Amino acid sequence: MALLGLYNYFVFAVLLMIGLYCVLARTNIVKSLIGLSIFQSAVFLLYISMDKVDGGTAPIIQEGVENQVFANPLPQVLILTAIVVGISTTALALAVAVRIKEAYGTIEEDKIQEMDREP
Amino acid sequence: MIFSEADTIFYALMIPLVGALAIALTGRWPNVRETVTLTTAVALACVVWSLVPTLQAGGRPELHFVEMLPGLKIAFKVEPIGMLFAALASGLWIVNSVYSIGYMRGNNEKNQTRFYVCFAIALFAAVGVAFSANLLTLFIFYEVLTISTYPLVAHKGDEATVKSARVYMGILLGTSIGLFLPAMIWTYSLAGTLDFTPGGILEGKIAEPLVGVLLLMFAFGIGKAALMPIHRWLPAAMVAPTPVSALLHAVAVVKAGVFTITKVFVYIFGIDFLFSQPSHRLIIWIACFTIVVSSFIALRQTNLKRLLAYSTIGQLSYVVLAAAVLKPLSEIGASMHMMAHAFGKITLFFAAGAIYVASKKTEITDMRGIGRRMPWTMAAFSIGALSMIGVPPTGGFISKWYILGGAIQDDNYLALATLIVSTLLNAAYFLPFIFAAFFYEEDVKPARPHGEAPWPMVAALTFTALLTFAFFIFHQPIADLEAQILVK
Amino acid sequence: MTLYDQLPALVVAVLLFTAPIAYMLRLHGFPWAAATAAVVTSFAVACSLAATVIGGETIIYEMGGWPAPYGIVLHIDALSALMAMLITGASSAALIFGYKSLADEVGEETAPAFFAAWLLCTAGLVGMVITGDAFNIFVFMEISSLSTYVLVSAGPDRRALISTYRYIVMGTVGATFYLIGVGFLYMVTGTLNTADLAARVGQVEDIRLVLVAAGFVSVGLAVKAAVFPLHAWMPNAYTFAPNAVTVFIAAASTKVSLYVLMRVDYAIFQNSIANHDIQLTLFLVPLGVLALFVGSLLAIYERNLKTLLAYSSVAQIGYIALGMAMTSVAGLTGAIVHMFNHGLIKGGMFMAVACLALRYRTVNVANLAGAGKAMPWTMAAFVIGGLGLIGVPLTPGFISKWYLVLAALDKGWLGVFLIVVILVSSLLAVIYVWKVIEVAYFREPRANAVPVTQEAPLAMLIPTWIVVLTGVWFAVDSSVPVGLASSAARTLLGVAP
Amino acid sequence: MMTIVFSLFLLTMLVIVAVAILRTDNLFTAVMLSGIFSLIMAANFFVLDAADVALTEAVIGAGISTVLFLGALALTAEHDHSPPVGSWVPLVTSSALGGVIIFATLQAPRLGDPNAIVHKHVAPWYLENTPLLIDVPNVVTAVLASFRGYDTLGEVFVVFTACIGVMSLLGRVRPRGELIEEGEFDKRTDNLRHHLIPRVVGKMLVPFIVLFGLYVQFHGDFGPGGGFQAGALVAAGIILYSLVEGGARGRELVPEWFSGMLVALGAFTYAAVGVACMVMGGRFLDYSVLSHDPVHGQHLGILLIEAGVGMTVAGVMITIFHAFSRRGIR
Repeated sequence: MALLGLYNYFVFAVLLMIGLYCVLARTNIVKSLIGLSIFQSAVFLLYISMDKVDGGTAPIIQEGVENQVFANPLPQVLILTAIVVGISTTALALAVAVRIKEAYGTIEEDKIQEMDREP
Repeated sequence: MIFSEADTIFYALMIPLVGALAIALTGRWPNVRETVTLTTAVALACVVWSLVPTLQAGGRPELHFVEMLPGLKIAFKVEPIGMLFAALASGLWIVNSVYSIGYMRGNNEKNQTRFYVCFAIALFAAVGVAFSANLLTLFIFYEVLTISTYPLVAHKGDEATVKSARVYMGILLGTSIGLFLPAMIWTYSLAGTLDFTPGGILEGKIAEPLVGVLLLMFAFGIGKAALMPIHRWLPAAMVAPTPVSALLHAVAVVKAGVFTITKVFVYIFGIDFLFSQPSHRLIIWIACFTIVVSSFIALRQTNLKRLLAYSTIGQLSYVVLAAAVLKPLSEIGASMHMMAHAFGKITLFFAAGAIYVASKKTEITDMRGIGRRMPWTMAAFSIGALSMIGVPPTGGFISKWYILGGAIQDDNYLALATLIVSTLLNAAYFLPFIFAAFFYEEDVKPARPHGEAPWPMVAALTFTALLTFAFFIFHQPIADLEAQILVK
Repeated sequence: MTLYDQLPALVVAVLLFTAPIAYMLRLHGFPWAAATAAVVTSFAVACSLAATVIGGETIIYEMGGWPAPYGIVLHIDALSALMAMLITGASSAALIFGYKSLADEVGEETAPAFFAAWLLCTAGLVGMVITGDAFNIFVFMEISSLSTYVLVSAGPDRRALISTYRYIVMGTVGATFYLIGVGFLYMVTGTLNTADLAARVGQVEDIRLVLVAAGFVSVGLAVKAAVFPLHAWMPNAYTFAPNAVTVFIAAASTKVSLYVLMRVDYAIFQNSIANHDIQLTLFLVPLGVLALFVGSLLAIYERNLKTLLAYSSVAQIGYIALGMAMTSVAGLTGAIVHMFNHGLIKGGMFMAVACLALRYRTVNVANLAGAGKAMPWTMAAFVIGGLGLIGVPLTPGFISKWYLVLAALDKGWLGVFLIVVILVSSLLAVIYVWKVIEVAYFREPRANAVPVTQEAPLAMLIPTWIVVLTGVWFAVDSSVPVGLASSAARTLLGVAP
Repeated sequence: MMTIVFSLFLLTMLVIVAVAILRTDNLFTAVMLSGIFSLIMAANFFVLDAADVALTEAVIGAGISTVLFLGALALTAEHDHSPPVGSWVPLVTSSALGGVIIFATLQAPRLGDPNAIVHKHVAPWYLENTPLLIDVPNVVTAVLASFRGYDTLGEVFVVFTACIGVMSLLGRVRPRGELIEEGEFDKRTDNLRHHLIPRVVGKMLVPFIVLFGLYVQFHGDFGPGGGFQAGALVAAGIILYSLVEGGARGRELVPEWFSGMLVALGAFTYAAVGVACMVMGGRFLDYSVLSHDPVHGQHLGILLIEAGVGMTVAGVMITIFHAFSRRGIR
């Protein structure tokens, strides 16, 4: 039963592994970027699984409701910022991928490496 | 005095710099540029020589500049050995300028402006080294000297000169950053200061085995003193035009190395403290080894300038040996030998240059009978050679006399034996050449029939030859000046 | 609240405030002017901040008026002031210098976006340096990284794109590692303020999480700082970015991550993890030594001048890592002073390279032959920079080498080994600097090479020489950088100033 | 107890989808799966009582990011041709990473454990003081906008940088070859003009999405919502309209220059509010000086910066989408 409480962190670790593996192993640029976004969203899971309190609800204080246990607002604020950072990096990376496709005609890193090595 | 001593030091440093700038600006008009060089040389000599009376009276003029690191200033303080070196360098710069004008015009070398600018900066560095009050200032000017002489060594610019200039730069920069810098910082961390103080700053601050290590780091770190394993840069520097070899590699650059070693022994370690440490014998062995081996190599040399280079390596180690014997007489002998060797070696290099300009010959073997064609040059050459050997009428005899005296005071038989053997070897590689030059028929015809070299060169080398005699006669005031370093 | 108390916020606010303006107003030449004005004002503010903290005090500025652990707080001490000065100074010098070379490389069309990105990059770096909140460092790290990606991708050559892509991937992985580290720290202490973290990390009993957090933060920042094994992105990014951009990022951006690594390791972990300094030494010394040798060797065999200088930067970062690894006041002072000096030296050298590139249209060392005669002033600036890399006196490099060797002296046998490493790598630096000098001064230009007779434009030469001469000035009178660095080192190590 | 069961199920689903993404070669399916991944992640956040984050993750992760990936796919390749057997290095590094984390988190506090340090130190202060100092029901918005307003300022400028980056990379001028004319591109991509049902339903939905976006914008203080979510929702609405009606009509609805200006204006408002606080004597971003009563000042400040954030995020998402969709290839 004790280990169940840590299940979130194990999933966080597994997602990180999958994300990093996808970034490092796959040579296709778009595929790596998807892996990168998985890698980043795993971190969101780490932060948000910290804020859960047993019997707590979303931290919105209604009048009249006394001694209500709330979840911890701080990780949520941090993750709101991190999500938008994630999407910004992905958008920029995709724009670079499009330009690479136009410049090199392919988005496979190993082919690009060969094309650069010739001159 | 017209202006205080501190200002004199400042002017002594500023004159070569301003001269270098003026030379750079007047590059396009050779005659104007030559006059600027000469006036700078003369001005520098006057300013430097004006300090001699205050020194003899026991004064130590000082000039403090900016504080570079906490507790370490760029500061200047003139003391006897520094005075001697600066006077030597600035005095001979005049003669050398006259000579190089003749040489450059005679050989019509290209980019002469760069040559004179770098020369002026090299002299600025030499004066800086001479007058520095602490090891840090000395290290700064030591590096400026290395870097400013690089373009001079690589003057021709063809593949061979660039390769040997690379050797020159590699060894000098390598040893100074690789060994001299850590030794200096180690001394600073031990003694808390780097100022040259009579009696040394390392008294009792360093245990026995480490003294040897620090001593060796200094000895081999100061690459310009050309102790045996670190000597290859000197023959490599012979690719430079002869005026460069004459002044820099006979007087300014090499003397800076030996001068630094003497100052480190006298003012950093302190004569008595170092004498009590057994590891100072290491330096004596290294010096003796260098003297003997370089003389043997010189025997086999056929190229005249390389022969003079190896003879310089030997003579430098004389000074190091004298400094390492750590007896009062040998300390004075060290300074005296610096002067004697300077006059003698500059004459020899001037003669070699004159022979090259006149007959385009560089190898000794095809210089038989050249005495008949160039009597003045060969006469000066013989006087220089005699001074190297140490025959009485020339200055060499005086300095060897002091060094022998020091060695006897310390009854250091190794030093005595080396001095005697090397004197014989010197004679062995100089006299046959002089004899052949005067009394043998000319077997190798020169490119075109030639008489003496252009007159400014002949005038310069006869003047320096006379200087060796003058040193023999008027050596006493210099000896008294140097004796001041012994009194605590 | 006089203007004087508002300075800490102003140094970033000015930059952030002008970025959208520079993007919106698309008049000819306006973006560059707005960017330069903003960066120069920010530099002035940074200098006045440095003046107040040189004595050793620290300025605390509560953002939004909320007290320390609850709101975000700006924490400016000698180290952050020195870094802020370096960043804004390098940025203004690069901008003023880069007017002509940027006009040459960045078209009129993308100028507003480019200069807005430049402002944001400076703001991001300065924001990272002065903030006192761990998560805030991540946010500003993202701002600076994203804008650096934009600046690097603006390079004319198509390889700029692929190097930007690799830079994005490694940069994001590094930033996410840092985020994971901060997450674990938050999980264990419950706070994000660096000062509060430092106080509370000591009382944590399950030490495992703190160790792993330190590991993640250090590795993440090492990637961003291009410390040796994780530096793969840097040489290409420096080479293919526009020249003025390389001047800026070479002088400032990697140093900021080293600054954060230093602050995190010393302020937070030093007194909380048991033998932290031994772990730090074991982590940084091998990396530093490898960085020195591999960096210098790669630089020796490199044909492209900008990549050569990039590999030399990898080596110089190795010096800073060694300085940090010594965990002594002198060692840290040496590391901080070298961060400042290396910024000056590399900034000047890359400016000279930009001048060469403008005239020779190429930065391949082989066809720069004869540059010594064609462009004497530029090559002279490059040579002085090169001497700085070697550590010849009268150049900034000498001062940092002095402190590093002095610090290594009282480290026993490890110290002797470090001294040997430092000095041998300076000799390697002699080789690759002399390789360029020999080509430039002693080799005749090839027949088919484009004949260059014109010196670089004055507008580019003057800033180059200003940077070089400031370097020489700080080499001769090093009281300002060394004063700031030693008081910073003492505050970091908690030794009484 | 129920949360543990729900999160167990959702988390395992998450891992399965991630593995599926990793293994598939067709990039189109990978993008779709990543959309599903984000949706499950949003559901997970909701189970963990993070309503705001769930909404953001759903809109941005599932909505915008999938659209961007599809836009990029249209301009690059369909298939991932990376060699199947990669070297062992990635495997070793990622498993080492995973091992280190699992090793460390064994000591981490259990899920939902009330006396974890995280709930003891800074968080309770926020929960107690928000009603007193800022008097806004949604504590997350209060912390986001005011207590840690400087973070969110940085955040807005990150988004602004992304927009600048995309504009400078995919700016108006395409270096090689001219942009194919508007009409031709739309004809070729056959923008659902002939699919009546999705067009009619889509056009009906757009106004409600935008309305809901505005509701979320202004309701942010009282319930889950705020600038980010609102901006993304409005952008999603506009993007839906462009998908349904074709890029040209979408650009007529929200022209390029307008969305560009929106971005710069939003970022500028945020920074201007901060500077205004300084001018009026407070610290940077200290809203209490904005009006006579500190609490009103906070309300005004939060309202303004949320508007700024909303404008920026909406502008950025629309600009980036247009940049991708307009970059037609021959």
